[in-house]
Amino acid sequence: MVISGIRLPMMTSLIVWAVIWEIAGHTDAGFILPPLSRIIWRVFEIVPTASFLDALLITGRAFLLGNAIAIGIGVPLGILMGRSVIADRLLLPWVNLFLSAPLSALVPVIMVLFGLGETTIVLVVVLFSMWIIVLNTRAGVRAISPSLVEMARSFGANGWQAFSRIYLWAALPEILAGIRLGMIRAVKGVVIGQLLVSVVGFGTLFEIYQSHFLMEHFWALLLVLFSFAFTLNELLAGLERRFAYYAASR
Amino acid sequence: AQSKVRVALGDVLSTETLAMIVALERAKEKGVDYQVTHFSKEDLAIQAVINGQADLGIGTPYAVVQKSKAPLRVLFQGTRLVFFPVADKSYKSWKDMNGQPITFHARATGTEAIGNIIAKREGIQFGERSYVPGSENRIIGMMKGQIKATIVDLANKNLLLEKAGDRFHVLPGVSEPASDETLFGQIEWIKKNEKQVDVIVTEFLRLWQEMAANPGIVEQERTKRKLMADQPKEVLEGITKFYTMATKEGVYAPTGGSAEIAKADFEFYAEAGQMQGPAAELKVEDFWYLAPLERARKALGS
Amino acid sequence: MTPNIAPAEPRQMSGSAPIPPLATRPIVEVKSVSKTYAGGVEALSGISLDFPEGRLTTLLGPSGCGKTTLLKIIAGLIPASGGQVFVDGREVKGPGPERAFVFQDFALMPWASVIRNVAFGLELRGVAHSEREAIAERHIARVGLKGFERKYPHELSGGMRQRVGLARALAVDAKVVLMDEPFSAVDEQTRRKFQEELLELVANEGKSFIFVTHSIEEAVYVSDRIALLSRRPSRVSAIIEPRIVRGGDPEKIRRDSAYLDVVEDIWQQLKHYLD
Amino acid sequence: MTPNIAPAEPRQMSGSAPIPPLATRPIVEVKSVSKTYAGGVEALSGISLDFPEGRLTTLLGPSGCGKTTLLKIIAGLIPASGGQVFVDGREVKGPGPERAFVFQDFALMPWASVIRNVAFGLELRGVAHSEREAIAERHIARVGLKGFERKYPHELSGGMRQRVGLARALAVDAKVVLMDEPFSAVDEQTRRKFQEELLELVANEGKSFIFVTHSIEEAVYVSDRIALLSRRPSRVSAIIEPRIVRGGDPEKIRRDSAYLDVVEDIWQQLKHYLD
Amino acid sequence: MQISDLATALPTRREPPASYWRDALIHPLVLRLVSFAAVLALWEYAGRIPLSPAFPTFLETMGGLSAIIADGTLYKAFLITLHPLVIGLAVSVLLGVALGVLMGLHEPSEWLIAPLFVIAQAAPLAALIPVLTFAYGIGLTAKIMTVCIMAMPVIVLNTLGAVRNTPKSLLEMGRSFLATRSQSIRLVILPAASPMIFAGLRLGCAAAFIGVILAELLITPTGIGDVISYNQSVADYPKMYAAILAIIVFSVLFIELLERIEVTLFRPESRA
Ligand SMILES: Nc1ncnc2c1ncn2[C@@H]1O[C@H](COP(=O)(O)OP(=O)(O)OP(=O)(O)O)[C@@H](O)[C@H]1O
Ligand SMILES: Nc1ncnc2c1ncn2[C@@H]1O[C@H](COP(=O)(O)OP(=O)(O)OP(=O)(O)O)[C@@H](O)[C@H]1O
Ligand SMILES: [Mg+2]
Ligand SMILES: [Mg+2]
Repeated sequence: MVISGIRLPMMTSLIVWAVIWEIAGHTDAGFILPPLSRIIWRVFEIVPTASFLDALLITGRAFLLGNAIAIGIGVPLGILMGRSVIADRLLLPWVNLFLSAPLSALVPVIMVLFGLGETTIVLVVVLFSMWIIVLNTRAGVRAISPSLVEMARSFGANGWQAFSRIYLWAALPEILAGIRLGMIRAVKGVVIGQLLVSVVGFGTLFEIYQSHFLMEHFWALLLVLFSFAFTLNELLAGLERRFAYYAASR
Repeated sequence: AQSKVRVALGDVLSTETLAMIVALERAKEKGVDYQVTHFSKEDLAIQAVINGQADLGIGTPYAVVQKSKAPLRVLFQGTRLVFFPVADKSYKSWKDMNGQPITFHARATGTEAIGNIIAKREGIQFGERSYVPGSENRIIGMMKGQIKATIVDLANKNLLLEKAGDRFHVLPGVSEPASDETLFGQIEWIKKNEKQVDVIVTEFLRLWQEMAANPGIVEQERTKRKLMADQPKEVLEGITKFYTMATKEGVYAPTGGSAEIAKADFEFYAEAGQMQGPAAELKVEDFWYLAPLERARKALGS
Repeated sequence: MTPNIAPAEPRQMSGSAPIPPLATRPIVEVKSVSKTYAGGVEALSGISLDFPEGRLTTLLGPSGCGKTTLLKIIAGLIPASGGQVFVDGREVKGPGPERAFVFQDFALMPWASVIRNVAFGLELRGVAHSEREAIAERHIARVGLKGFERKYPHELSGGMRQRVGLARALAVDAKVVLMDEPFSAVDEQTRRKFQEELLELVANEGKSFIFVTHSIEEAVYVSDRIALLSRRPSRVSAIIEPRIVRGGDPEKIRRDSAYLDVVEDIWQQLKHYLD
Repeated sequence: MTPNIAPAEPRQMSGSAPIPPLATRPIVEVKSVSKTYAGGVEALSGISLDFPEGRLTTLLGPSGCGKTTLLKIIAGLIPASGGQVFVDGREVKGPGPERAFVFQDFALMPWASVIRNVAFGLELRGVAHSEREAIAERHIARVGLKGFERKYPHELSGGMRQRVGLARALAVDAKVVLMDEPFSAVDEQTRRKFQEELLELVANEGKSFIFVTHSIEEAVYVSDRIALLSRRPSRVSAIIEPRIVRGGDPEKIRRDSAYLDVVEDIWQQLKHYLD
Repeated sequence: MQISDLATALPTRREPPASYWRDALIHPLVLRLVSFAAVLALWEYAGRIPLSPAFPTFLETMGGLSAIIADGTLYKAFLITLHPLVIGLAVSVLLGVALGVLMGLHEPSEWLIAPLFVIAQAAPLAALIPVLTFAYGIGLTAKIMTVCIMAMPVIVLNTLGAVRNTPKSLLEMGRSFLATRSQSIRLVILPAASPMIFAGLRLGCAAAFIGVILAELLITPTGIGDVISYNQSVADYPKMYAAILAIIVFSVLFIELLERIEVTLFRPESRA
């Protein structure tokens, strides 16, 4: 927005919201929504504690592992689906199904099958993030200009060369977007998983704060998680933008 | 080297479950190492033991044992169902509750069992039953006017009366509380690991007896072992207060269980509709394995 | 039907000095090639055509008549449904190092710099990094892009991009250069300049060019031989050899009445294809 | 620099029968218009130009010189940074019913049928449904699309889509039709056909046309007057009036040496803008 | 902010028919059947190994499904689940599209409001559910709110992006034919934006289903959530899986239906 000739960056309006929050926190709503200042104070209290760091470690590890698996499977699968009609028709219904299905309903199943603990969380991460990566990679591969592929072939490229020099690069913007969207979904998935399982990582903390009505702690934890998700999103989006220059010109 | 005993706990590490952890810690000092897995629900803890993912569990496996014929046996009565029916003051007595809606924790759980027994005793029928897990959620519901009557645990009963004592009161509950959380395991595993089981049961019994004399012991042990150390001081400050109250109300019974207690449990759960009766025909040895507890009593000289 | 001008007796532009006959040896021979696409579209039906060595031959025809199809069959990018193609006496089974393709939409890799794009054909052949960069640099300079080696395609104008595509095709030093409407995506002024440059290349490189366009003027202006294709399913409806005396003032040529005759002749033939 | 051909003394094609002078009354007057875009790009600097009524005037110039910008300023779609535009004597403050625009990319609404697209201008004016459909149908038939009324844009070829865009502009019966490179997205054969149709429209409709192209031949062939724009920031570098005798054989005209003279003359001037 | 790429998450609609000779063999319907049969067979096999005592076979699950259908449990559960879902979705759609359009057309409101949704889009909002329970208690309101917070961000941001991405030449076309502001919103911007708005709606719908299940598993077990958690607690796994399967299939069909509605109502050209 432009105010008297000065362009205000988009996110500056968050300051306004922070002020509103602070004021609301000092009213009756303060029981549920404590003032921001006190919540931020709590953030510094919570973060160094062992149980927070523990939760961070467990969650972070599961998150990284899960995403690595999702990317490792999702990208090749997406490329395969983008190139082979048969694979596409066999797999696409499932990818779409998992993409739009309420996966939260599946968390109890995974819990029952794989117990609680990291395996479950890793699986939840994979389940939430993989499908969008597959679908985006597939879209990226399909968007590749046929003449680029023909160009490589006309210079005698073999299958591997076409894959590593053309497909992977040409689909990179979509793949990156898929990874970003997948990671964001995974963050949500992990939180859903931990809320439902409530005893892994941040789930424990949520449960304790909730059962003791410690709203400031609760919000502090939320704030940390939200900022993490947002930062992650922005970082990945930044990476994406570095490749965006050619997304339009393929 | 002994492998760790895997314990499945149907709750997070919190004030209520602290005593059990302290007992396990003490057992560890006696050479029985353990590893706790927390579950969000008791059912899951039971399942983990059935599936062999855990050796010992903490929960109420009666219904599952009867239903699925899983070879689980109870070793120790950890807590008892000390719950308090709370209701809007417009319900003066249980008679007023006839046909009225009531809220329980979840289907086929302790709170509903209590409700069933009371209904039978008072000769009334509840109206619509709804379920809200977590006592804290139920008292929020009460304060928001969404729940008129429910059954909550000690801490939340106190909280409710403190915050809205003008609107709500406690109705008479059941006198002889049944087992809530018990220590149990697969009988095969128990028999194979008698020594470790003995140590653990002994430590549970020892702590429970000490608690009866001095509720502050839990907090002392916690400080010594730095358990829950980084939890908010608001939580920690409440520990001794909780145990003082809880032992007084009989949540943590110092006996640890017996055939009579088992029988009483059968009565209760059968009456509550969670076990198939008649209670008199249920055999204690199908549900309990009392040998370790008896040995523990002997060891502690009581 | 369209007046068929027999290939044996190609038309010549009148009034010019005697011109040596086109080199007789054909570098590319298309022998009754036909192509039916999967959907049942019959694009080519039994086309036979020779392309003289060292010259520029143009495929001209209405939109959708199968020019691109024929060019890709020659390139070995798609298989013919029938017939054979010989390049330099050997039958075409797939892409080969003696042919290079220049694409209508340039087909540059947007993530690679100009020099890497130009060196791509060599990279795929396993030529060492420093060597291929040296070759690429030479060809970049050749098409007038010196100084742009480290730029990326999106930083170049359409005309410059097509020069990169051309340099890439020249860098692999193929005998036959296949060009599919290479100038259709650049503006008219640039296009004219390209035409001059193309004529220069044909004169100096000793390569054979096969060129696709649907601009009649362009075809007449740059070609040594024009194959006029009929509507789909395509056959050769005429072979025309404009025989223009090069080297003069481009403007003069464009006003030469012989040049204009050929243009009009082709236009009359193509008119049939408009409804 | 480019030889400046003063607007006062427009060039004429020689050797033809005497042609009546262009209508003196200008329907559109552009008075020292300049435009600097927000980013600081100066697209136009003080352009003054008259557009004669009932004629077709072309804006011709190198790519990016500001032709579209000027056309949009005349259409009232973007404001000028300085100067004024008068249409029919009234100053332009925004779009008006006396002007209609034909877009290079057609700007058809993909969700609306041909007839609804054509009737859109009337729909916006609140003309009743049956009435506007009747008018639209007439114009659809006029551009040769009878029978396609209920089709959707994606079912049409590029040439047909542009006819829809043209019909839409004609349907609102504006005095001035503004066309931004309307034929650049269609193939050459169709383009030539369009040029003939355009000439017919100019002759019969009594409307004034402002036309943007960067094809020199096209400009010379269809225009009554050509304004040659210089490179950005744009000024008028010459005004040329080809004065072609219409109605003859198109092929003849394209070979007329006067026609070719004008083409070459413009070509020489534009050459400066190539590097 | 990345708005445009939200739409990439969409299933591609209407693939161009691939044209290979083996078309008959790989007819989409045939392949789809093959694909479903293969997965179900795999499920049946995994259930029979068994993978875990808690993992029923496909046939057992079907048995469970017919049982809960026969005794009316499923039907009642769906009615209960749909209640917050439908209300929440309706609120999200109306409010979300309105907010998105407002922000797309009015820059100051975008400046003020969009960042909230950008954050909400990235943040794991499910964690707010306990707070919602505090604020709204355990009733219907909390569940509706859950559905809203899950569904709204993607709807709002997609609508905003859609309005922003209206082709410039269409806008200019409207203006050149003297469209008033409201005409150009009604006749140009909204129709042009509708595919992407609907893309957002589909994503929002998927999120709403996640939200309502979560609400039923976390706030109070009612409807499908209750069938799932009750059968889990009494170890009746076939019924538990049947309920999960039912809600997943239902949500997928619901979203499919939404797409059909979109095509019939708003995209006449893709029917032609
Ligand atoms: N992969 C394909 N599958 C089916 N039909 C095809 C395919 N490629 C081209 N065609 C059809 O074959 C015919 C010839 O196509 P081609 O691209 O060779 O024409 P062209 O002469 O190059 O046209 P243009 O001048 O438009 O480039 C067209 O009718 C086209 O629709
Ligand atoms: N919205 C805008 N903001 C900033 N610069 C612009 C904008 N629109 C056009 N320009 C710049 O103004 C100059 C003139 O643009 P314009 O589109 O009028 O050129 P043109 O003569 O129509 O070119 P072309 O032949 O390529 O259509 C160009 O340099 C262009 O980059
Ligand atoms: Mg082609
Ligand atoms: Mg332009």
